[in-house]
Amino acid sequence: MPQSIPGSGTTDMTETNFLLAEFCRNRLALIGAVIIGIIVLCAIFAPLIAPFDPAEQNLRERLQTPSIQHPFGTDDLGRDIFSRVVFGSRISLSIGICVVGITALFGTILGLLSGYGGRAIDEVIMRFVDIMLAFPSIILALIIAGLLGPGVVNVIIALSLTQWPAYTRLVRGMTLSMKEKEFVEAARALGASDTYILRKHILLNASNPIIVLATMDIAQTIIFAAALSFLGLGIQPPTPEWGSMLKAGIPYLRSATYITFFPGILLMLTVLAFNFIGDGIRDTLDPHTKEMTLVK
Amino acid sequence: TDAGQTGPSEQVLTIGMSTDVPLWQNSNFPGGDGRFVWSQIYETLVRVDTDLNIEPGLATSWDTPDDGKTWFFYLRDGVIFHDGTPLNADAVVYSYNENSYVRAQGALQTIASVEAVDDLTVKFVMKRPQPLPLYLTHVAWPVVSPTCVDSNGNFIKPIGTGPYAFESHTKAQQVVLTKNENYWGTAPTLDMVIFKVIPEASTRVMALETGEVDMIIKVPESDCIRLENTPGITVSRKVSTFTDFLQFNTKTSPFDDIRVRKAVAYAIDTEEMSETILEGIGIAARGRPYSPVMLYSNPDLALYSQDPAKSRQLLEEAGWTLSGTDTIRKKDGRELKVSILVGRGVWAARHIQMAEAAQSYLSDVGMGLEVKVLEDGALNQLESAGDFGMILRSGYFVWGPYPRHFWLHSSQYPNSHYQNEEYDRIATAADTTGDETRQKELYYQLQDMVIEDLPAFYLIHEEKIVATNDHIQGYTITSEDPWLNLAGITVR
Amino acid sequence: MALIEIKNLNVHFYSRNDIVKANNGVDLSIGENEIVGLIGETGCGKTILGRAIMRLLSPNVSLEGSILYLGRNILDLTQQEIQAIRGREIGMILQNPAASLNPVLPVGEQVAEVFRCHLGNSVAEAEQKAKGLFEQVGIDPARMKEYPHQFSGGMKQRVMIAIGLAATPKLLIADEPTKGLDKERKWQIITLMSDLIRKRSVSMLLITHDLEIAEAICDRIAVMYAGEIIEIGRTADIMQRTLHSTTHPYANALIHALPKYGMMPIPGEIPSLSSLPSGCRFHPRCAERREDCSQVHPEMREIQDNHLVRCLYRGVSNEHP
Amino acid sequence: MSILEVRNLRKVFTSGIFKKTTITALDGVTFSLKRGSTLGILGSSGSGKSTLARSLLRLIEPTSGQILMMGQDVTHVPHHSLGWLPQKIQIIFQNPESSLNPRMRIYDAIAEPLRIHSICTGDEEEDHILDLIGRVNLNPELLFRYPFELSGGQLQRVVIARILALEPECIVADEPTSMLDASVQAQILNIMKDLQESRGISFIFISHDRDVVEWMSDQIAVMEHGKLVEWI
Amino acid sequence: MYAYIVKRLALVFLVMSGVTVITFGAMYLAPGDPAEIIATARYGQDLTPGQIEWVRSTEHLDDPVYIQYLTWLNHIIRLDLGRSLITFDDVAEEIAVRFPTTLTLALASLILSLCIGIPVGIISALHKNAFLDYTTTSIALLGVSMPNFWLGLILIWFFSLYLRVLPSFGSGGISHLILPAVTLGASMAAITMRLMRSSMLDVMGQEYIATARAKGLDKRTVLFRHALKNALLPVITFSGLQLGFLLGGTVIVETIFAWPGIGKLLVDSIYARDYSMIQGCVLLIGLLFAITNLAIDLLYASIDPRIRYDRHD
Ligand SMILES: Nc1ncnc2c1ncn2[C@@H]1O[C@H](COP(=O)(O)OP(=O)(O)OP(=O)(O)O)[C@@H](O)[C@H]1O
Ligand SMILES: Nc1ncnc2c1ncn2[C@@H]1O[C@H](COP(=O)(O)OP(=O)(O)OP(=O)(O)O)[C@@H](O)[C@H]1O
Ligand SMILES: [Mg+2]
Ligand SMILES: [Mg+2]
Repeated sequence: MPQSIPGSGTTDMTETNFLLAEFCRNRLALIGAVIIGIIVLCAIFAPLIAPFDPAEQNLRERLQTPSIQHPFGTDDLGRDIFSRVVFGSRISLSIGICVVGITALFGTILGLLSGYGGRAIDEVIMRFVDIMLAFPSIILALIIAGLLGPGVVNVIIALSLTQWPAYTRLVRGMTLSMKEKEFVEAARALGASDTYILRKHILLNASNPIIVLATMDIAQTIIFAAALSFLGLGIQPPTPEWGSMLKAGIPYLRSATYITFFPGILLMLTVLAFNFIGDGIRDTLDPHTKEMTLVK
Repeated sequence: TDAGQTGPSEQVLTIGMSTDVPLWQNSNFPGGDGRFVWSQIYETLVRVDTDLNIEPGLATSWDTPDDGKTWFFYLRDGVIFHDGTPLNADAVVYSYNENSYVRAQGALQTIASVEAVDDLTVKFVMKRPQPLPLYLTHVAWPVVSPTCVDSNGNFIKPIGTGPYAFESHTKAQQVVLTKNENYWGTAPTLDMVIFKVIPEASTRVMALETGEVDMIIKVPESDCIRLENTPGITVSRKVSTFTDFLQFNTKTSPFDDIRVRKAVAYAIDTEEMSETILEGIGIAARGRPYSPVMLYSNPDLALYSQDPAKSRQLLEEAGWTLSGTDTIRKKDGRELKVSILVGRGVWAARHIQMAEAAQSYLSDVGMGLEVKVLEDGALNQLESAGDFGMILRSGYFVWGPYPRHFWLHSSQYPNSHYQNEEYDRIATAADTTGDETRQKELYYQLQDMVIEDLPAFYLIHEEKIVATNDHIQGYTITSEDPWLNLAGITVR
Repeated sequence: MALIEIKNLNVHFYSRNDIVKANNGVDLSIGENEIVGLIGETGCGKTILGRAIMRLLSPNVSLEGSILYLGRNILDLTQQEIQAIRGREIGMILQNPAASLNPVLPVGEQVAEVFRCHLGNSVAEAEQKAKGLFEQVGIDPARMKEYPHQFSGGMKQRVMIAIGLAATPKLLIADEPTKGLDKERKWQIITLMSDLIRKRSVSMLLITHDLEIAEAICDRIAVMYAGEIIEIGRTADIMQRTLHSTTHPYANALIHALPKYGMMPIPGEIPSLSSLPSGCRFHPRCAERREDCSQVHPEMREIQDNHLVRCLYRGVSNEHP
Repeated sequence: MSILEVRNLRKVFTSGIFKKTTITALDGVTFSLKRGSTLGILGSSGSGKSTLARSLLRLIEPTSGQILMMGQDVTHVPHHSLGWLPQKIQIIFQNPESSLNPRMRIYDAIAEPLRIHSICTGDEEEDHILDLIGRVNLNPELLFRYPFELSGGQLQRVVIARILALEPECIVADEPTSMLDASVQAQILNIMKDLQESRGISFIFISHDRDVVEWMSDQIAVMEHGKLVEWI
Repeated sequence: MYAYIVKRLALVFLVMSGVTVITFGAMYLAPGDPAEIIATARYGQDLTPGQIEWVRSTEHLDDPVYIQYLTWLNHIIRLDLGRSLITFDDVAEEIAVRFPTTLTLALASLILSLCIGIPVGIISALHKNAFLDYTTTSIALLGVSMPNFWLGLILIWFFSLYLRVLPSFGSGGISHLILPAVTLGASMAAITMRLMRSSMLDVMGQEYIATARAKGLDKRTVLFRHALKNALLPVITFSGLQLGFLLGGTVIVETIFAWPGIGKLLVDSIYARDYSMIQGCVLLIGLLFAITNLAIDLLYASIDPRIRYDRHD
């Protein structure tokens, strides 16, 4: 177990390295990172890993149970489920990460503005958030799919446009309580600008709940995307994507369970992994958490 | 009968259907599965039997003195509506009045007037000759009682002459019908029929298996074989009038070129499609537009068989060539990529599979296909704008045995993307003659033309599937889709 | 017989990187009706000692030694047994009244609860008793329905005192009951507490930074440094002798840091409890350190009746000049 | 010459949007502070000491009156053109734990003013910080810890160190030691005194502990209900 | 406080007009010719151009959007939600029939998620980083990652078909409610559980919990009287948001369980461009959402005495 707390000059460990080391010490987080790492690698090297073209059909070999040749079996059109799951990681991960990235960023900025910018701005943003929350998001998805045509990018846009208010609410609450803190006042006394304070003080302290929300959200987003395709607005066939694979497997839920089983498992693993990572990041960034492993 | 209470000896049939009955007035179209319910309450002047043969309905006979320009229907005597109102010519005149949606619809806009000649004789005057009895078999165009509405014209409740009378309707949940003791025909065998609304197909199937419903309509193909092998469940299947087809946009490249359309027809193996993804349910159409159960369907039509080599050759001839390691053909630097639109709706599940299969067949011959599953509005928009290559559709005909297209026809359907004067002329001629031999001849010509000019490529003649459990005996399935045949059913 | 007798108590916290040795070999006893003051610099382990007696420490702790309460070792008690002792036999006033009152419960309720829990009083009885207690600590009982945020710091502190004294425990551990208060209020509270304590014959462990207060009410004073008690004795002895540099150099320096005595800071840094200096814990900062101070860890030595000091030289040199 | 002059400063807090209530926290405060000297302000809780301290740095906008910083009126200058003010006047708060961001390491907390005002380049930063903590006698070992890992006295020295980075001419200390124990208090106050001697910094020293104020100040004012009522 | 409620209710109107304006604008932007879609829904596929034009003119679809909106608003002010453009049913009546079922389901799943999420969250917090914590956390995450269209069917399969203990579809008694409520509640319960866990951990570390223990209170009292109330605050906020979502976002579960609720009505209306029905649903959902939020805020204030809405700064 590494011992030294870095002192100035005595160690060449940079801040990032230090945090990284901290993070790696959290075993679950490490497992999560490894799982995500593997999935990301699968996504990047999908063409090398997948034994078949994910869109290649073989109607004569449809609905085959898992075998050596088709480790996850084949689907209703005789496509190799393993290859589809591997390629599907690209789409699913991009949707999850992009949407959460965009909404977390956007929602956070608006939340900061709302919480820090004074009553007028706050009222305007919060009422807008209320409107967005009360507005059925399917209408928005419908318009976007209609105006831009269906497809991955548009699913991302549609979901992003509807998901941000949660972050805004959260961050606003944090900002409101944070800006009353004395250390913020101290920073103002030092001459820090508002943007500096928002960035360095408020955001840093609000990051825990944002991270927790975001990691939970990645899974929700992938599922929402599938739900959109349930309503005819989502990702277009034959694009392999976990959510739509689950959806397409529904008619075969009882006769060929493996069609939904494997994308389902992958989805679950991803969710688990992101949550582990989220917990890990939170613990790493939070100076108070020191893993209580008994040394004795 | 007291509807709320069912004694042990009472015959109650519970049916699971996919949509609610949107409304009961004849001012609007009863969309979705509502027509299955309508067909128990309301009846038509002319009927079809389970094999689509014409037979008398509320009219015992009909004739046309002038080759289809004027039609006289002679009503059955002694028939009364559920509320005791007698069925007479006035009721028929009321049912087909100018404000009924029947008169506004494309197919029957040709009716000029409807008059009562005497108590039991109705006269339909047409704007042009038309085989009206065939049209009037449509369950959505029935005879309704004038007492359905009050004196202010406000709708009260559905009143027809059918074997079952309307009892109650709980929106989005169920419709309850009770036996019509005064039914003019063979006495109905059930005391009560309950239609339950279960939108999700998988749930419907499981509700049948648990016995919560005794009969389900619209069984998904993927469950069909399994259900057939499930003890205690009987699956009834019959080829219906519905056919799935690929409608081409013949006005723009590449499908403005007949060779490219044909290349599609040669590339696709509709037999394999029906054998595999549809689990052997339905008949491979191989281009044949009219389902074999239809009147005038030509059994000897020269059909397409899959021939990828020929398909490739046709594409080459049309100038779409492959070079190097390309997988998609090109012409003048443009790739051979087209979109196929699929609607979101009851057919979506099978259509998406079929579209994906088509995608694979076509990519084998070097054509790229982009599947777009769309909500109706979006599909509608692309269709009106002509911004598509193909549309995968189902249906297409006037219900009943009578094969009148209304979507290819350029002069009738506003969004048709097929313009062929000859086709329109023959179609109109076939629709205006009352002479059956002449009609047959003209419809045979039309079928040849569809095969030849390929405005659309017909894939699968669908089968209607109804599953029942052991409680039910004596069910006979019909060919016609919106009609549910409950005659002679008994519940154990 | 001593009410509580702490023997060789070691309280160590295990954290990911290091072990925080918050209390090391602490020996302390408190007799009946006695007020013992515990003083020492920030972070030297005073609160930890108090909380160790109550067994109120975070789970990453290891406790060694014994805390005998009327002959029973608190550290061996079961959860139920310690629960029965907390509040009823030993009361505690936690350090930070602002954070130590539940923000969502009315203050009166938080006091009355103790009666219900330990004396089995009915709701009405408990309220009645709480009312009496509020009057005793000088808060209008009409304000019992209010919530902590409606109370000023001094009032909250008084509520904490009321909670600590509610079940008339035999021992009260008061952790800096006057921190952050202005002078008047401070004395108000201290007088109040010592009155109540004397009236009810309660013993007290008073943890404080404020030497004046300690001097005013304590019978004995213990001085703590880096997790160890380095000097303990009667108040007068400690105050007088240390003022005249006759006992532990740290205690001496602490007194000289008061404005009254010249505001002389102790040079150097408080040692980290996870890497304690060898030998005498104070030697790096000690003006009088000698060579072996850094090697030999001094034991407590009685330099006078009931006056013990942990220094190799002080006291010794006194007696043998 | 006086470094800071305050004329007739008033601050009225209004609160509530339906029922307006007003509290006059400062009620015509006037004083001037000579360069290099210390003004002690005594007063009981709620008398307006902290309000005065915050107003001087424009952390609170005074309702009326004037604040002259080295002869220049800073009362109504907009905030964005007040960039130089932090380099002239600084504040030490009562509770060192809450005046440092709990998620920021000590190093970054001290580097903050350097970075905000671009006082030095990135390479020089470390040396600069070592120099600063040297002035307040802080062990460099502590630089990479988080605030909760430090004692109160250490934290207050960190606060002072980061303020010194700006080389202020005047420091307002708002009860800087009331949360600390006697020896640490002595340490902090001695550091402040040393700074005054070595750098000629002026102080406004706020406390309710008469002994401490007397020890620190050249001149003492007593505040009551927002007014300076008595000069000692 | 009353002044605050009045002010909030005034804002509800603001929000509602916002929601309806956006809905109107959005539906205007939605693809396709509304007249044609409405006509198809009314008269079937065999349309004539005349019918489309008839719909367009009788339903005033050719008016500029803002005129359409103002007309609608004009009716609303007179408490007239209008009639469906497709079935001509009275919108208010239709919603009145559908809404109670939706509310039942929404409340049931919310209660279910709270009943599962809160205790499990507490257990998990009390056993932080122990086996029990990891297991409950993993099960919770399982709940989040199971799409409800999948979970719903699996539940029907297992409980209705295999065990034959619960009905597979429809609404009615409690037995009908269980499966859809579980389906909807599962992922919510998971999030509630995670939230409860972290907030419980925060609270358990607070000094006032130490005080409670120092008083000698038994574990249960410390937990339920002292910790729970504080730890519940974030969960309450979240539940308020969730209830809003449940009122409008349950279409998938409603479809699977043939549950006659407002979610499916809304989606079907959207597809059919049944403007008056859409507006009616949106209005109701929005109103409920706003009122729920107000109720949550008031509940919040009643739990946490520090929160006062009638004072600012
Ligand atoms: N749970 C814990 N884990 C690790 N270290 C801890 C824990 N609790 C306290 N400590 C450490 O133990 C030491 C003693 O703390 P304690 O609170 O007893 O000091 P104190 O003497 O009461 O100081 P103060 O006068 O500031 O209250 C401190 O250095 C503190 O950081
Ligand atoms: N933001 C504010 N809004 C309303 N009133 C305020 C505000 N800040 C301070 N006050 C009020 O102004 C008065 C003076 O407060 P201030 O904080 O200056 O007192 P103080 O002398 O520093 O007291 P203490 O010794 O307790 O720190 C108090 O009555 C306080 O309630
Ligand atoms: Mg302490
Ligand atoms: Mg103050």
